[in-house]
Amino acid sequence: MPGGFVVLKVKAEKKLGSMVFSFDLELPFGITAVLGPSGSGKSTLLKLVAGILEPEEGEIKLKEQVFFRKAPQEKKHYSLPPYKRRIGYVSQNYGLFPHLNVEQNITFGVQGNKPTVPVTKMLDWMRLSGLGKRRIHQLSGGQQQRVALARALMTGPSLLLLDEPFSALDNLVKNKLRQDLMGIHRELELPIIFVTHNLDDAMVLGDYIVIIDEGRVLQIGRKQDVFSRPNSIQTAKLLGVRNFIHGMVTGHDAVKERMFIDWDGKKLAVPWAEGVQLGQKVTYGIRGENINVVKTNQNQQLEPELTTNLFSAQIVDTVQGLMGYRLVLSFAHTSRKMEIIVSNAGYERHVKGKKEIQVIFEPQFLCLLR
Amino acid sequence: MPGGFVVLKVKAEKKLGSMVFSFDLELPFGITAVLGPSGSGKSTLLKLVAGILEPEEGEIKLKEQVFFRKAPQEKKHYSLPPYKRRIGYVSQNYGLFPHLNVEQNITFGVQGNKPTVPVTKMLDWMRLSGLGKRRIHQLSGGQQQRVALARALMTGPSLLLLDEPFSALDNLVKNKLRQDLMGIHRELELPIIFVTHNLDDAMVLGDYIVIIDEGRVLQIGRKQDVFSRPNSIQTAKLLGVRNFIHGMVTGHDAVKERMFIDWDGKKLAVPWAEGVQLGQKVTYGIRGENINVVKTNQNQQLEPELTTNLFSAQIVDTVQGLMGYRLVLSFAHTSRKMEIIVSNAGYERHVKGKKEIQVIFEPQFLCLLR
Amino acid sequence: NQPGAGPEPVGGAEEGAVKKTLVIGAAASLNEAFTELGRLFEAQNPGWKVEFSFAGSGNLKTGIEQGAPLDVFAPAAEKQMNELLDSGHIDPNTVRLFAKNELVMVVPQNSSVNSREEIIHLDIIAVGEPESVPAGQYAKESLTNLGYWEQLEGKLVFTKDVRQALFYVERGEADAGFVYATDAAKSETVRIVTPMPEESYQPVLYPIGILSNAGNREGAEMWVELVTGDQGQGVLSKYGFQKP
Amino acid sequence: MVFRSHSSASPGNLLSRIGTGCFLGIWFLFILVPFLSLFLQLTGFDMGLLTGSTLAIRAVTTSFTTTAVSLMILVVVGLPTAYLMAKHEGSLTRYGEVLLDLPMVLPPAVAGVLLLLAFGRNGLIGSLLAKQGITVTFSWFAVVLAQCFVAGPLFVKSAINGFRAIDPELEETALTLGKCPWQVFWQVTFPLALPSLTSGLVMAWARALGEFGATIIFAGNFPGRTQTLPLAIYVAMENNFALSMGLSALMVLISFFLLTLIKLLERKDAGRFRGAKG
Amino acid sequence: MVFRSHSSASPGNLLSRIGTGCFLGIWFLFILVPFLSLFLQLTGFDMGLLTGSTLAIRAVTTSFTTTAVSLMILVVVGLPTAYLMAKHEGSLTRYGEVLLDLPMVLPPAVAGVLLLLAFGRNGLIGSLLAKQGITVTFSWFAVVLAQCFVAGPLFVKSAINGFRAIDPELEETALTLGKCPWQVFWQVTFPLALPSLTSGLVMAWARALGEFGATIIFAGNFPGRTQTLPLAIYVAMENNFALSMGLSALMVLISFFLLTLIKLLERKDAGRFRGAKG
Ligand SMILES: Nc1ncnc2c1ncn2[C@@H]1O[C@H](COP(=O)(O)OP(=O)(O)OP(=O)(O)O)[C@@H](O)[C@H]1O
Ligand SMILES: Nc1ncnc2c1ncn2[C@@H]1O[C@H](COP(=O)(O)OP(=O)(O)OP(=O)(O)O)[C@@H](O)[C@H]1O
Ligand SMILES: [Mg+2]
Ligand SMILES: [Mg+2]
Repeated sequence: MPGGFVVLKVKAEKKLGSMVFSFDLELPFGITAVLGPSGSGKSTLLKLVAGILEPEEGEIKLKEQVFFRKAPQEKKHYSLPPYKRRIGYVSQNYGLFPHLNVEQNITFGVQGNKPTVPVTKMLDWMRLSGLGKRRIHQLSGGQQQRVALARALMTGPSLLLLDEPFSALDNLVKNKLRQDLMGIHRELELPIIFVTHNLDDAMVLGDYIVIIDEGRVLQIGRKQDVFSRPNSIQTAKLLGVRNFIHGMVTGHDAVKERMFIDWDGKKLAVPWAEGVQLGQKVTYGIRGENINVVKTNQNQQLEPELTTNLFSAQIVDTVQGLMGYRLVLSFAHTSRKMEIIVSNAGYERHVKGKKEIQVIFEPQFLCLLR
Repeated sequence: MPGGFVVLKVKAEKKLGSMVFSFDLELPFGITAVLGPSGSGKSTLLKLVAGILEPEEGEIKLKEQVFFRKAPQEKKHYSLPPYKRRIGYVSQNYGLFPHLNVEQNITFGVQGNKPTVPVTKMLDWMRLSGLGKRRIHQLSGGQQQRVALARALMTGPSLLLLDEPFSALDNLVKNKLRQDLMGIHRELELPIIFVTHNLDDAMVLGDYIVIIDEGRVLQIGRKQDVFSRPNSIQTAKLLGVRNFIHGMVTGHDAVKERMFIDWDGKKLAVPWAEGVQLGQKVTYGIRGENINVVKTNQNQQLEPELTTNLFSAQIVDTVQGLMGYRLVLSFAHTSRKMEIIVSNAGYERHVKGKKEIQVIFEPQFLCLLR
Repeated sequence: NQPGAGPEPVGGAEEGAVKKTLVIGAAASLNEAFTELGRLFEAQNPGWKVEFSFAGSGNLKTGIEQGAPLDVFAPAAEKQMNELLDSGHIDPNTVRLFAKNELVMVVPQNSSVNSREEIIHLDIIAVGEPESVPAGQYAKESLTNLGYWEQLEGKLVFTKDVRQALFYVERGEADAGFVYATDAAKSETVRIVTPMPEESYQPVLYPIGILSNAGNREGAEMWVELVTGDQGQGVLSKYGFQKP
Repeated sequence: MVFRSHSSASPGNLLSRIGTGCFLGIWFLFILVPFLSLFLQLTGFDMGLLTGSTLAIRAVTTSFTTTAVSLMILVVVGLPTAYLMAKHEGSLTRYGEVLLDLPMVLPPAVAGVLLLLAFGRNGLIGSLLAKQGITVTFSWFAVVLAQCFVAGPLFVKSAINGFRAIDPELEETALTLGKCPWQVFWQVTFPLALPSLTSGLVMAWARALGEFGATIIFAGNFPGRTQTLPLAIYVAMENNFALSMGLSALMVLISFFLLTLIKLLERKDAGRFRGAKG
Repeated sequence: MVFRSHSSASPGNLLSRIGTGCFLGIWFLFILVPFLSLFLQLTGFDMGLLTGSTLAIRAVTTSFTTTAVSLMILVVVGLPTAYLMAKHEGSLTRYGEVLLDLPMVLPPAVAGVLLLLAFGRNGLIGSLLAKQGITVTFSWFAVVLAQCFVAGPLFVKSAINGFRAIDPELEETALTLGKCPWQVFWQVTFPLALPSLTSGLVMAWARALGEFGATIIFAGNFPGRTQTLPLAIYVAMENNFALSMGLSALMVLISFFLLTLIKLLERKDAGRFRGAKG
């Protein structure tokens, strides 16, 4: 659980059809990205906090304010109606009002004619200038998404819940909006929780990450911690880890900095981990970006401890990606293939034209998945 | 224009409100990604091809089949109704039928009880097993998106038009679907056109890329060509290029391999380009991933021609990203800041702890934007 | 006759006098005659105001049974009066007969029918529903007595009131119809072929009576006086009614 | 759900609930009491008499066959009319819609007179038909026409509304899925408009069943041919009030039964547009 | 648009268009001809007479004041009723809805009798009221009650339908935007249901305006008090057919004018739910 003062506490049981959701999380002040497979319950979590859905039991609290409380056996429950929760909520389908134009939609939640920001400025921010008088159905998908975001921001909420707020936006507008949101977050001290499938969004915008699967919280923590130390294969996969090493612990070094595992007959140095016993089966994950190609003439210079983790690999497949090349490698000792990402420059210099390369698995990038 | 046999030809004028769209493109067989800012007309293009919108004039042809034809002055026009176009279309809002369950939605377009694939298999493919009897409103956003995709695939179309088909999907499901789509594309020889805001999708799935802005085609070509040689600042920005160098051409080398420009007082080597005159103002773009950090002891080993493009830079900001670090650099000679991406390993070894680093702009990564 | 000349309120609010209101429920066919009498009454008795509710006799009867605030009841037939007498809604001492009507056979203006005997050659004949419309009852009685009824079976269209029968003849939907002389007189598009022989049906008599719980008994009595008096009879005869 | 779930939290809400509960009560009391009175009135009346009475059986038969045919005609003619009106917007449609509403305004008796003027033996169209030897008036079919005239607008108006409310994207999507407009109509437009269509049909049916004024003038009152239940009730009312109330009660009971049946069928796919969240 | 744009391409479609065009024609002919007959009938009749006649003026006044008040009552009582019925689904609502439909089934005269039985001086509720010195029957208010009884279901039914068709997500979103249920109703639910509400109101108004049978029995026929236009037409019909047709024509003209006005107001924000693509 991330440290700091708990801003939002959710402990809720909810049934939807045959799905049973059981959320339990506490979040400190910051921007939280909610990640999880499609259908895992991310939207449900936001709806519970917004008050659109009501748990069967549990407690939901924003700072000192109780949103919902019901003990398991009690019949009575307390529930703050959604319109008193002061929450800015953008649903996955936007929920725009078809009978109002863009401006009217944006100012819909404004109380007493005092918008926190003038409408024209908000339209400008959202790159919607000139569209104020349009009806919703006359907008493109991304324009609609921005109207929904603007509308939620205009009410001056004390918590922002965004369900995939950038899914229909191009990178330029998205970058700008992410900047703006970060500014708003800091200036107004507004906690933000957003659902996303885009790891980049989570990384750039999030302070914390919550991983949800099958209606449960799988992992929660600071983004660096979660990204670098996913606690399960499922989480790791979700976070873009494509390479997994299954092995058995065979020993460790004297200062307890490294352990060694048997990886299909080869020895591999991994970071030392508390509580792992000799002979135990373990799985490690590593991102393609973190498997480095060794320069042709570099191996002599390598620190000795790294030579353990040096492997020869055949290049099975090469795909040019946006920010470099994606290589699929096969190894002599194991049937599992690995995917690595090499920068354009690195590819040009050290890979191009070769059939076999040497790669290095630096222990620090190998992450134990329990 | 990409080479090969023209599969789809669109030359169409269309007015929507005050927007005037004027598309002109020809596409060979393959998978085409349509990119463009939000509100640029991507969905409109797909709707014109699907027959949901009708151009004011122009011609739309799939292979030998004319979908629409109307000459400017003629009164008569020919238009093949959408239900005869044999197109699989997934709209941005999915357009699922609320009165039917998932299975009924998926088989909606199947003619004469002969689905191309058994429903259960399709549900399986789409990771929707067990949801067949659900109503649409009982599905999560991503599940709905997959139902729409499945429905379009079931009809055995001769062209697939997908409007942001993966926007609500997590990476795991998305990867799988991308694989499946590529398989279907190859097996059934089915051309696919899809709109996306995700460069990774475009890169992985696309053969060709069409860039649209303000209702016009900005660029069209093979994905490698478009990615590596965007033809305008707008395109480059859309494709994720964040660094721009404005300069003036000052000369070139003997073998016409390199030109030199004056970049705010410093000399920079750039690739030679046909038709660029001495003294002309030019703009170059370079991706953050392609600006490389020079190892502390590496500069002695550099090829001489690269030393021209070696610059010292202050590190202004460091953000840990998913696949490495994003550094914001400032240079002594120019007020413009640059953003570079350094891999985790690279950062650990060559950047960590430093305030100033040396970076190199390899000419081959500098792309002239006309 | 003047179409739509409803009762003008005599005097006005400016006069300021609080008026006593007499409420009369009368068969719709008495509309014009009674409206004129009402004006006369108001002129003769300042301080009185007459209100009418014209409806079918049956509707009026139902209304009275359910407490309609009427003073005087003037149906188009004795049946409803008798029923209300039986149920005690009408004061038996006040019931008088005030008019008599005559059943006539009418045909469309351009019809070639000229005698009663031709009726058996016609296709559609409009009569009031014998069960509920008095005119229908009389027509049935008369036609039965004259020996036509059996032969007309299947050609008869039964109407909900006399007016509807007249309307059918006016429009040529029916080839002939049996209506009251007073009704026939109102229409320019029908022609009276012949009155039905007086002896073939009971006389058509219009009763008038005062409700047992009349709010304005005094006025009600004055009204009955007027209607049965010479002046009233004069007005009634103007609209085709005969003395009882 | 939205409103139910929070109500307990705020007392202001409770007040407003009581308020609206009152309205509901008033409304139902207002409807319920007259019907209650009807059945109280019947104490002592032997309903069994009705089932044996040919009058009642004939009237019931006539009423239900005529309304059934009227509804069929309404569906066959009114559905395309409503669809075209909903899909094509223009000043013609606008005034067309107003025209459509007009028959509802007329007192039924006037409607009957107008039908006679139009379709009677000497009417505008009726005279043409008469030359072909076709008489409409006083026939079973005249009952149907009268019912269509007065009840039709209810159905068509509801249907127009239902068609208008459909998201055109769904129809467009169906077209791209290879369905021709005809199939799109039956597989998408029609089922989506169904709640409006049934409700319009129920209103039209109820209006047609209760139709009296126009029927008795345009179709006459021939037992077994044109004497519908309302006409039978009318005749009975003048002579045998108890019988007329008995017939009315019969009519109410049958209608209640039929309407409940329709509701039950409708509910079979309830929750179509709303899920747990609704 | 969907269908218009492709029609030219296929001849089969053309055929079906002609077919549906025919249906439209039949329908309008069927409605138009009777009205045409009405106005043809008037040739020679001096409509000016009507405007000078107190009878006509009083009847028009009574009709429009009573229907106006009826509509107000319907909106005030019927709207919450409809809303609650739409939002709460259960077997109670189900049978409630059927009950709601029942008054439409009754022949108007029977409705009048039932109202008398319930609210008459000796009626179930009427006797209670009478003890308080309140008489409902044969009053101006009785006209209003009769109209509400027969026309109310049309409005409530349409309104229920309109409320049901609203995507609950919109109301939920409005709640999260800080609007209390009351505001959500007026700012989201109500405007979205407006097309259904107006169409229901128009139907109810038309039905109330044409109401005759229940009114004449329950409220009597007192000129200036309870004599509405249909009642005046009835009386005129007995005595002066031309006058009755004149009154009918007047009624049709005023209604046409009013309905057109409503349509025009409605259209002011047309294209609300449909754009260029619709
Ligand atoms: N009304 C319902 N009845 C039954 N199951 C439901 C209902 N609503 C949602 N579900 C199920 O609950 C699960 C969680 O839904 P939710 O919308 O929270 O997913 P999500 O994490 O937001 O997914 P996505 O990324 O696809 O939007 C899904 O598997 C969905 O099928
Ligand atoms: N009915 C309409 N009336 C007026 N303008 C419209 C209408 N429909 C679309 N537009 C405008 O046309 C432009 C193109 O819309 P389109 O939906 O094709 O954009 P898009 O490229 O798909 O954007 P996005 O990525 O946001 O979905 C938008 O600027 C939109 O505002
Ligand atoms: Mg979701
Ligand atoms: Mg789009």
